[in-house]
Amino acid sequence: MTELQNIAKKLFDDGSINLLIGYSNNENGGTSAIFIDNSADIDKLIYNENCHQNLMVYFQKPEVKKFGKLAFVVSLPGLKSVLEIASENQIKDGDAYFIAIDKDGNPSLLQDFHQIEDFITNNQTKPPMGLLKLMEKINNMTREERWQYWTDEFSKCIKCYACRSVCPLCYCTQCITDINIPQWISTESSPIGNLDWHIARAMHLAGRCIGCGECMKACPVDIPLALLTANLNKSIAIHFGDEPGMKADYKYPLSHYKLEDKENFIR
Amino acid sequence: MSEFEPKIVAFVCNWCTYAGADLAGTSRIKYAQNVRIVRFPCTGRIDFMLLLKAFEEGADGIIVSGCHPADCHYTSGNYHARRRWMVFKDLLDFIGIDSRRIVFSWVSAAEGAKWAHLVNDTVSEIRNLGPMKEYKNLENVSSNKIGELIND
Amino acid sequence: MNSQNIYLPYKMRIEKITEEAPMVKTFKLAFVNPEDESNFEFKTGQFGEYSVFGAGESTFCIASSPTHKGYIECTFRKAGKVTTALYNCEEGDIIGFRGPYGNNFPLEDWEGKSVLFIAGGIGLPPVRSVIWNCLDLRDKFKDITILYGAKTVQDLVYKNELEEWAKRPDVKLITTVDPGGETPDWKGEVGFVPSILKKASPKGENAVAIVCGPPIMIKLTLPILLEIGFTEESIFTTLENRMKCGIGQCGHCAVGPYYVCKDGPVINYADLQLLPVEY
Amino acid sequence: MNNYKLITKQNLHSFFDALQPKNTIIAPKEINKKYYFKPVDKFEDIALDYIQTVLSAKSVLFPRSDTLFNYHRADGDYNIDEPSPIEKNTIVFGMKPCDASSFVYLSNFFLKDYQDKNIKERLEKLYIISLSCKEADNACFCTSVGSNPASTKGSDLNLTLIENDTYYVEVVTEKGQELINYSADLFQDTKEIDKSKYIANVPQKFDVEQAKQNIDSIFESPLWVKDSLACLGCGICAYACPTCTCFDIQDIGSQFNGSRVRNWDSCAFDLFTKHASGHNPRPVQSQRWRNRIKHKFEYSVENLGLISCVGCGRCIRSCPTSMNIVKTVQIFQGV
Repeated sequence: MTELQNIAKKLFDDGSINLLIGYSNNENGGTSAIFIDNSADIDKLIYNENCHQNLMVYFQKPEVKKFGKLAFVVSLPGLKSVLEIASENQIKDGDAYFIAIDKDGNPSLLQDFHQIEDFITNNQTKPPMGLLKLMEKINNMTREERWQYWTDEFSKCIKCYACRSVCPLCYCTQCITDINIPQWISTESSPIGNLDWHIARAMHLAGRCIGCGECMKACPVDIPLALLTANLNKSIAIHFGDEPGMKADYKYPLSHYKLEDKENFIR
Repeated sequence: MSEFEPKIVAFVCNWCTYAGADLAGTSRIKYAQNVRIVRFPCTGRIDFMLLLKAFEEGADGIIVSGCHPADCHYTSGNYHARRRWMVFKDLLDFIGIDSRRIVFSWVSAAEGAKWAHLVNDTVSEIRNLGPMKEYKNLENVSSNKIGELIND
Repeated sequence: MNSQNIYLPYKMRIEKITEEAPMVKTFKLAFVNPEDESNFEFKTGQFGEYSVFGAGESTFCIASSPTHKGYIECTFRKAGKVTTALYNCEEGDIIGFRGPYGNNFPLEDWEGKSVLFIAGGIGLPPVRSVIWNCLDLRDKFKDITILYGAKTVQDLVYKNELEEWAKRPDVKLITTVDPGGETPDWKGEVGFVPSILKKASPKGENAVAIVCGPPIMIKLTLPILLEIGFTEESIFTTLENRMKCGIGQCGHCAVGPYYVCKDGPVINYADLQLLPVEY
Repeated sequence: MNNYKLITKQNLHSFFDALQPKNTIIAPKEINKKYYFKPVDKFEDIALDYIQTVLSAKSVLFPRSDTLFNYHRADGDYNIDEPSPIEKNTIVFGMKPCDASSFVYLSNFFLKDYQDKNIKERLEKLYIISLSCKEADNACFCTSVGSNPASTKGSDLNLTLIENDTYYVEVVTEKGQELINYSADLFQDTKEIDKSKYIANVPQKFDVEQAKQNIDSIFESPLWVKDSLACLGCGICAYACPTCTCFDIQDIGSQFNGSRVRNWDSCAFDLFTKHASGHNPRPVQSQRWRNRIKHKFEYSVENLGLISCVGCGRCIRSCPTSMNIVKTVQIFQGV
């Protein structure tokens, strides 16, 4: 039995949890989420570098919530989303258990937000180089080139909303695209409808996105969606010095203000 | 061909800029007639989606204006708006929409002349930028031509 | 042969608007093109797709009777995007209509029987089409009883027609409002539809019942109908689900293999029990 | 009307060049190591050795957004005009046999009771050249749903790569013959050959008859919930699926002018069944997953006599949470 499985087994044996959400190997040679509701299935629980899905997305799923007390296997991005969700008052300290996987792949059980905060500080990783390079490339383009780049990318969008579904922070019970009085975002997949959707999604995640990159991985047509939120987070860091997913008492930068905020762009 | 006349939509707050624009009117200050004013309770209410809709509906430029800092009727709406615009402007830049097409300003109820200047300046700037062709080139209604049926 | 575009609507002019209850309006619609009118036929229980150009389509039943020619009526409550746009229409406006779709109430099978109509709230419009159809063929049926309930007196729709039916000697009309919904001069019953039904207990032998209303009303009414002698085959209702195409293709209204738009909306209780509970 | 021919890879290029000027050719194209159907005008752009495209070719019949008609307001009345029909024929070049067989389902579905005009017109002008599979992956399961990697069902022409860079061509329909006639001398007559040694081996993962029966009999079961816990309710599976036909009808535009448009929709969305009153007949994801599976293997059989799954495996490959229709069927097989 692996260390991870031991921790999980202990949680079941104590009766601390009713459902554990972790990773297992799937039929197609990849890994996927596994929902374990009794200790008999624990031997299927694994963790390796292929386990990328941000499992915190299940925290808000009604059918998962029904099980009762939950435990999640989470790596760094997952833990950041825990703190971000916590800062938005969607999860309270002690609502769930987190089996954190550190950068060397070792599991440890974290129970309160302080432990998670410390863990994140000690396990910081750099964002993937590919993403940074692409961001730099786009920022170095002329405005016309950038527009061309993004309209080309957005034109591929088929509006399957997988980017929204896999995001642990897209938990609104009614998304702006689902509102039709007025129809903010056109339902068809058209250049304007797609542009509206991606701008709205990015803005609604500005200063909240913890950068797990799941939206980009889920996108069937490979739109580099994470760039939009990453770039927004960059400007938020520059303007306000805030970074989401680091503290449970984080204040959403767009819901408060400072008197001395920059206003040189305002006439 | 006639000269390009920019269409400007102004999103203004009820308490300061709208009153300021009103003052410009009652003071008989002449300013460019390209602007359509939409009145909001507060700049804090002006959602970015509204700005996008204005572009979609054919605006070439947008003015967003409200109370000066510390003057907000609701104490802090303009401070919140200021932050949101800062971030939204950066996003537009990143996507390649010319953020010069959106002009942010504080115009108080006493600043009729400032309002007139703001509109005139904006109109001449947008006139120089030309029509918002980026949005106009995005054909909204899908076409049934085969070949375009495949999303590409 | 040139195939027709099945999504092209008939253009209809709003002839008359009646405000039935808060947020509820009835439109009387006439065909703009005379040839559309002469080609148009429908049966009671069928529905159509009503559309406001720019807002989209919405589904409701044809609330008038096929015996009343030259126009159709629809009654709707302002709820979503399209019904809000419809609600804001004025007399003389042009709207779209396509239909009729779906099956119908098997009126021929009911000849010689008594007919009991039970409706709750905005469930009366589909039933009203059948009521008028039966009243226009009054000789073919035995007793006709109408039991209609709404939350408050204000919420009762077709108030003029309720008065008209009340006056007719060949119709027994019972109206009821929920406790607390009555006004000082309310002369009808006070209570929920199922309990009023139990009190009235019309005979179930050689009779059919048509039930339409909110799901909870239907759920509680059905056992009472069975109790007073109706068989499962003699209880009819009309289903409602989100619909888009009306012709069994878009998939929204599917309840298992059954498409409410194509195989329904009229269904008897015996068949209803065979379907998964997804309506 | 099967007859059999051979064509070399070089001649296939010439054949493409003969077809290209007069037709719109849609073919798989590689973009960032994934494959998509795109309009192509050069033979070199076509990917001939791919396993599966991300999205199916159903959009040549049933596009993501399809204009039903346009309206314009004039003098208080509305003028309605229909989009002009396509002029050129469309050839889908090199789709896999599983995709080709999906067109049998699609044409049955859309032309059954009410004939859909847009789809009928496109179908009349559609030619399908399919390409037998040399390779398959874990997600492929065509053999489990009554097809195989060299099936000619739904195709007009089927190509199978045999020895020496030569393709074995089966002319399946009159339409296929029409295509051959563009440049008949490029082809060489031959006898029927056994394709089985030239095609991918796709192991059978379940018995479809058994699956139909099992899925048919189980509606209420905790397994539906357990099996669908990972499902997050996005629309990829339905959008990637070659046989998913659900759609939504919306008006795009203002009250003065615009279009009524048909968009893809997915039964996985919460909004799919939600009434304006707020009542939702399928309020939770497991019910939506159940509906998808039962529709594929039970409901469409009842309505059309065909299962609506061709075993292309796209839903499995593209699902962000690795939901697996094969696994679900297998679970119910074991009940």
